[in-house]
Amino acid sequence: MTFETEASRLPVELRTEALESILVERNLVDPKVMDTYIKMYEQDIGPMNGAKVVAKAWVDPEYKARLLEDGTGSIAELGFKGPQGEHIVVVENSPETHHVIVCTLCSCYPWPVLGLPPSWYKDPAYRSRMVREPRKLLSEMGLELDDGVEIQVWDSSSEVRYLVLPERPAGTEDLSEEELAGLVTRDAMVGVAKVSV
Amino acid sequence: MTFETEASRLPVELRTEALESILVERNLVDPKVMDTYIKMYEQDIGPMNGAKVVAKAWVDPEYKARLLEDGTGSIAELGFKGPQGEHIVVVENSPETHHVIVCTLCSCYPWPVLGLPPSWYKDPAYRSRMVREPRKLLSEMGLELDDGVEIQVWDSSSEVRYLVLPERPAGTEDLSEEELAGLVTRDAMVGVAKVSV
Amino acid sequence: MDTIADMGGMQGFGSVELSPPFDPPFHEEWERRAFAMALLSMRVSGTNLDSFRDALARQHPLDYLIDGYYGRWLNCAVNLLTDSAIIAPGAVEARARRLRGEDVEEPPAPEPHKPDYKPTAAGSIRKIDLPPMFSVGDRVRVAHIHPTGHTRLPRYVRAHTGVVRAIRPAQVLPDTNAHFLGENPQHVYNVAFDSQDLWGSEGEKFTLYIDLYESYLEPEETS
Amino acid sequence: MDTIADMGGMQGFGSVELSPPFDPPFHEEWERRAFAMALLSMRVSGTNLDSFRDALARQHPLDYLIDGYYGRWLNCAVNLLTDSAIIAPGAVEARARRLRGEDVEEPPAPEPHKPDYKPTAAGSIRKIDLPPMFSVGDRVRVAHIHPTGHTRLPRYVRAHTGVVRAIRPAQVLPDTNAHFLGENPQHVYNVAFDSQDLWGSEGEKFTLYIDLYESYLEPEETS
Repeated sequence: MTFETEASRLPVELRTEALESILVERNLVDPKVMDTYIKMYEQDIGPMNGAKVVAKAWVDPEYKARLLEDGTGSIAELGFKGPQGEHIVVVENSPETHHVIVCTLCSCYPWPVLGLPPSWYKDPAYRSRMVREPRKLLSEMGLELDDGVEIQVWDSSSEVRYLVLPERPAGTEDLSEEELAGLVTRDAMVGVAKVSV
Repeated sequence: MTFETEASRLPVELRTEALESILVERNLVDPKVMDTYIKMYEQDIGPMNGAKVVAKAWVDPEYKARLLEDGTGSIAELGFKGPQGEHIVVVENSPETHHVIVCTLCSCYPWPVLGLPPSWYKDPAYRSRMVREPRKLLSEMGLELDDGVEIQVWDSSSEVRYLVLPERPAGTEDLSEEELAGLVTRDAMVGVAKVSV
Repeated sequence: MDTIADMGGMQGFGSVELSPPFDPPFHEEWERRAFAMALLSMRVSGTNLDSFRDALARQHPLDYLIDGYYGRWLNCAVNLLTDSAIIAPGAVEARARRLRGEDVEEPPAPEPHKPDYKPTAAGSIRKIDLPPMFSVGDRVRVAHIHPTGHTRLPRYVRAHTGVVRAIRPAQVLPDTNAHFLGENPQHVYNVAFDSQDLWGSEGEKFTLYIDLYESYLEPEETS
Repeated sequence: MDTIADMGGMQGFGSVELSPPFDPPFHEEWERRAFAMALLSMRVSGTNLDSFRDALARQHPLDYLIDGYYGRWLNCAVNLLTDSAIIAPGAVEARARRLRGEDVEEPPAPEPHKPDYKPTAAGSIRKIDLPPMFSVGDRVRVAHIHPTGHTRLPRYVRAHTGVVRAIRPAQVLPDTNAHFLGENPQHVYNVAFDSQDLWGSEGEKFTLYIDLYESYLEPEETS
């Protein structure tokens, strides 16, 4: 098959509608079940889950120790588990070491704590470059790391999923766990940003 | 840059027209020179050149020996030389050995003897598969080779260009050199077909 | 497989555009529908998550790139459903054309033939009795292989040597499970690579960690 | 570079459609114009054939695949002309929009800065005094490298061992010449590889011949 022109391609929206119309008409999928899945990942499962995990680790040293030892179990304590979270490993950023997560082969991502991945995580530029020139790419994405900081890149090639535990920013000593969770961003938990006040 | 939609792409025809309009308006290229190049490769340089080389090799054993020893020089004897023909190596098919030419990195091709490459030679499927599963690909392209035939694949990665000297078909003993040239196809000189009567 | 999906280290993709912090997971309605259908297509086609990733990777590279993430998922669902003969080849295109008013004939629904496959347990993690072949600290060489079928071994680590940093829970081997050739559960190792060993001494200095199935690894040659 | 242009062994591209025996070289008028302009763009931009191939390979993979062969040549010409500041970035798009009637502003023609480059002779073949490092029959190992710039060393032979079958005329090294870092002429070897060493013992059996520049090769390790 050669693609010398693009004019003959059917739009992806139309192909999607076509497949749904076939599957629903033959009772192979239930649109209500589809709606449930969609609602779950649009409303219930997202980076606010991971932010709660991070905030708890910041205020509770015992929880943090458990979290780094057994990510899956400690995250489940807060009620977060499910698809793409069978085994979650948490890696901790420090002034000396910066962790960042990628999936070069598809876009594996820790759904129970971060929801579905953002556009940039799925971008071929991110997938191809993060394992070859992370410092340059992070810089282009707005995160300048000191030359002395060691970068550790985690490629999610098996069913293990990764979550970055970002550094707690200075000046947050008086904030509650809930207020801290409000500071934690998705980007920081993937490792392409830091948490700031 | 992400390409989530194709709607915003400017058609390649229009971009081509745009570049020509800029370059001609600034006298950077001369449309008459462009026409000369186009005419040269549409009318003067093509597989009929290679066919003459092959036919001569079939009827003249001394020429054939020279051709296999010094492709470039022997081909130039017939007046064929120029871009993409700085050093041409001729490989000879036999009942035991079948040669086939590819360029995995772009679409390098021996222009002075074959002209510009056909669509299939430039097809990503041809470029990717010929160095991995040549027997299967040749079969899909209509050339079934006996299991005993050894396949030799030539990837054109330097400025060396290759031309296949196909087997002379049986039953052509009475044909003239010119008649023989009429039988020789482009596909046979790349190695994806045999010459037949 | 060596497909467009295996992008680690590939050059030419340009720069990444950051999305806003509260970027929603879906930007268009069809993306929602494609997402949910693709998830359900595994059950409908009688396949599994490894087949799903295989069906994602083996689409034509141009489809892979031009259709975007959820477009890829749609194409993946169509691959799985066609392979299990839940839908006929060309059925989606024919229906799409009818939806936009063209008078084309639709292929009849075929006789389904789902794979002869049943997982031994939910998920991908399994208990296995064999002890791990490698220990933390071992130097291991990644096999220089090109599986023709599905694999989770990216090209950029093949034929390189790294150090085992952790032993993960044993998991179903995607290479066989994707093709219903057995779960073949294996120990999985987190292996660290020196970036300059992977990409050359001119490149950036960092550590690359990746989880590799036991059959992808060999003991380092002692010379 | 490790780009989409390096396709040897990549899977997913489907089947090849044979064109008729007398298929013309061009199928549309724009292909003729793109072909001739791309050839001329080397002279206009003050570059060379190696820069040309580099400019072909480094376009976005989607552009590379969707625009077809002569579309790639057009994009390549635009890359070369933009790099030498013969045309401004975005000039072609702006002109294209004007041609179809949109009222967009065009960037002014920039001050050209062609590379500081002049070939020592026509073509790519050079005479060199140093004797070849390898002889016919030698076993050689292909370097396991990932040049960030242009190269004519495909990924699929890297880190493999082959046998020198012929010594070709010495040639300008594309890796440096493409970037105007010197012609660096080298001996070039035709090296034969066993297909099953390249792709695995399950694959087809054949011999792969490829011409490799001396600096891509190392003597086989003796262990």
